[in-house]
Amino acid sequence: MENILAIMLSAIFINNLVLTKFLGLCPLFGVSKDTKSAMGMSLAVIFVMTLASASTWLIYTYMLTPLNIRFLQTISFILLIATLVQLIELIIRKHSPPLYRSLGIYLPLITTNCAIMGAVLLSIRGGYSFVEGIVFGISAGVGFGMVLLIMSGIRERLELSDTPKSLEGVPLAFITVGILSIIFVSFFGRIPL
Amino acid sequence: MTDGLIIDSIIALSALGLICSAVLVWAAKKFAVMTDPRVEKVLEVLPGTNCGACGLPSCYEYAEQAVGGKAAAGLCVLGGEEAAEKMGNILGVSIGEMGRRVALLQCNGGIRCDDKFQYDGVKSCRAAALVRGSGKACIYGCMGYGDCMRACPLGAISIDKDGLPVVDEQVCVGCDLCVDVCPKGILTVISRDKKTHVLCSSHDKGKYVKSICEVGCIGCNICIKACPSEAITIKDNLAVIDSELCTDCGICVEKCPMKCIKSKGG
Amino acid sequence: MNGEGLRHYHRSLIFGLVGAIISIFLVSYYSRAIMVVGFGVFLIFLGVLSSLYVIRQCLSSDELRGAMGTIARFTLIIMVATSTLAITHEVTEMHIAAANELELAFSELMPGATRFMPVLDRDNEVIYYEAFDDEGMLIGYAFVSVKDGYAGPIEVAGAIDLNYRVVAITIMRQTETPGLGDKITTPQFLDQFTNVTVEELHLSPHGEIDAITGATISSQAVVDAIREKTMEIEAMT
Amino acid sequence: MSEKSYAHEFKKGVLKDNPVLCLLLGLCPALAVSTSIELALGMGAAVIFVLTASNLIISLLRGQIPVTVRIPSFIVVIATFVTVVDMTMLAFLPPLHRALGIYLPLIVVNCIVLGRAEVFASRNPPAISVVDGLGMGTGFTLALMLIGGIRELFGTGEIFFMGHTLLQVNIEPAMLMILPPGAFFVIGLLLGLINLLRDR
Repeated sequence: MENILAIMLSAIFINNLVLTKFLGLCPLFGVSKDTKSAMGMSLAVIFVMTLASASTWLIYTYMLTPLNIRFLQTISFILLIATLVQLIELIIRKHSPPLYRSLGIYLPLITTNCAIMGAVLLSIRGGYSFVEGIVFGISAGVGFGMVLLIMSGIRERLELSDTPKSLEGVPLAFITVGILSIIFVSFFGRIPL
Repeated sequence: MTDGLIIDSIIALSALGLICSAVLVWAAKKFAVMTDPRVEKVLEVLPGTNCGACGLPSCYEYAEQAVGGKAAAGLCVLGGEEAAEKMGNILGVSIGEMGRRVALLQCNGGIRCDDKFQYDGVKSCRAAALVRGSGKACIYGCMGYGDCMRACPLGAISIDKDGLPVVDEQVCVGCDLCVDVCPKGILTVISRDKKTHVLCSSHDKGKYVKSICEVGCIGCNICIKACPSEAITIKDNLAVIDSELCTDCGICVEKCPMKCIKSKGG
Repeated sequence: MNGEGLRHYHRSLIFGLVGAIISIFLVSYYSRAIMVVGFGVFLIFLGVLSSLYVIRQCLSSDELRGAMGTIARFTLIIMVATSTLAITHEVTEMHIAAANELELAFSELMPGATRFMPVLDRDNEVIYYEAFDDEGMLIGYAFVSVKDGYAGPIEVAGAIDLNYRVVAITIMRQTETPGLGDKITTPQFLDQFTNVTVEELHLSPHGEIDAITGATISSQAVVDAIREKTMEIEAMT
Repeated sequence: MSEKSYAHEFKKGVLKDNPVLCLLLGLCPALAVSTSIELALGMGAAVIFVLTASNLIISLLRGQIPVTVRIPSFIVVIATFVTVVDMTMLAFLPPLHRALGIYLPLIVVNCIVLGRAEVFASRNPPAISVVDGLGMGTGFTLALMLIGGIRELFGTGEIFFMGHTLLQVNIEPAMLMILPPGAFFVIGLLLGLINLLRDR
């Protein structure tokens, strides 16, 4: 049990996917203009990451390892994730347009999202069991969502403050994320500052 | 050569590919949703990487908003000009030469409007509007802090020396992003072929307007009497030109004592 | 079937067959068993037809053509992709195997260690490995060291514990003269090194290790390889 | 497609819409791997190979790729080349492979590769697509090496390239530069600088 807790804590805080592993930056800067879209995005990421880590674990243990064709790991994982995302998007678009309005439009964004593939690879390389893999997926998604929400909150305030002309917009966002990652890395990790 | 390994890998992955494509084809058929055909066509042109650079979370969303007229055609960074051109043709809004719609500022005050108090809060229209305005005596007029300038994705708006936003008609595609941003609501998108406009939105009494602004509309009715096609009416102390009736003859422009009715060149 | 559907159907079928033949050729070049490969590919096409039958209900006939075309082409792209990958795997496998052979050797030297983490120098070359047991505790260091023996370089793999005593060593590669120099691979010679400290790592009479008669150069090479590496590790940790 | 000159395509990739610095795409590997010039070059070379090869194949196949499975088939092509690079690097350059770690397979989800495949390769003849891939790849590599150089110089006080020291600066090395926060600061300030130059 305590192993699960350790995984959860480390995935959300200590080696948070976005701040220490640089995964999922494109959507972070693309979508974090306002908190509403950031919320939609993080929910979608958590949902897909859990499904992805579960299905890739199954494929890895029951198809790749017995046939020991582990070198096909990258191609099969990304194929699975792309199909999964497209399938979920179609289902949500058909069955609940309101949910699709708020959540679904971010789903296609997730196929090219490094965070999903990164989390899956990390959990496979970490040698997690099925349950640990899913917990890692959820907590990595929550970690990503948390950073996204913090960022969107900050960026909304940044809009109002007057910033140097050339640093407007994304460069300033980078610097804020830099400060954020100092907090995360040094507060939880042990950064020899 | 462990040929067994090669066969296994081919069969395994082909099976996976088979299942994935079969599921997707089946799902595409089963969950088909009727959408505006133009959205599909626009989606064809867009890169489909949903990178979010246009500020919208996904290409599908951007295509929908562009077709619905809520988003400008040229916003796709990754697609560059070719995507913008093609989108323009599909949506009938052309980017390069004159589009059918362009933005217009209905205020000509700027430095010609006196200040009532000194405001040194955040230099943004949205923030100033929260307080009470930018210290200008006229509460309807433009504060000139350039929210519209920042909101315009194509950089068509710039603030001139009089502290008023100027719309560059060559660049503007009438996407009305600036209209949503302006807290005073004095930016409107009108069709390009209408020339004569009242550059004021103040509903104050004429006497007050005269005392605070050199170019405000004082509701003196001279233009109404002068207009041959009765296109002008006074609504709540402000002259309003009815674009259907107006023939751009320009008589009201000369007659207006305050010079706040302007006819655009070109 | 109407004209257009028919042509579409034929086009995707021909495209499918041509692609299948290419991948069979690619694969059979590497594996003699044509029959097995033929059977494998036939199996896949059977799969294509059966899954289409499942979709049959909700698709009208010409959509079926489209669907079959799509699935055939997609599976074909995957088949060609996998065959190229499988072949590159074969080509690169020999080199990769060399890397994990080392891993196996270390685990024999230090049965207690389950994980070996490489310590890299500035440009990512391995200096030595830190050995961890299954609880993740550091229990010693393992290394590979090469010294020139009598007839060529001798590659020695060794493991030392935390206070730099030799746990065990083994010879990975050597080209010493058979019957003479290659005696360094015999247990009699190798077992002398077990729990010998750095100071005693010399040929007798100065140290604990008795050289093999007539192969002093090879024995000296092995002893030097172990001693220098251990001192290097001692300096670094 | 008007016959664009190849030089124009190449220059566009490197300067006008340099993927990392202007289009802000492919940031994940750019920050993670740019701790030194050598590493940045390794990553850049891999990306150039994958980008050019997949652009070529995708533009060759652009007629045949079915619409419903468009993105998955692009991804399969890209993943094949990434795995080829992964395997060859593991076999012949193990230290570089060990240093790149999980960011090598992550080239598959790199926004540039899939982006260029979608926007360019699937709509243009092969020759132009290859040049575009090369241009984008070189742009990516140069940007990465620039960031890597800055981070290495400040992080360790010297630039160490292929075994010998190119530049020695006797400042007290700021460990922060090598760690993740440094990467964000360097890119942020670099983008600011570019905006400044572009406005001038």
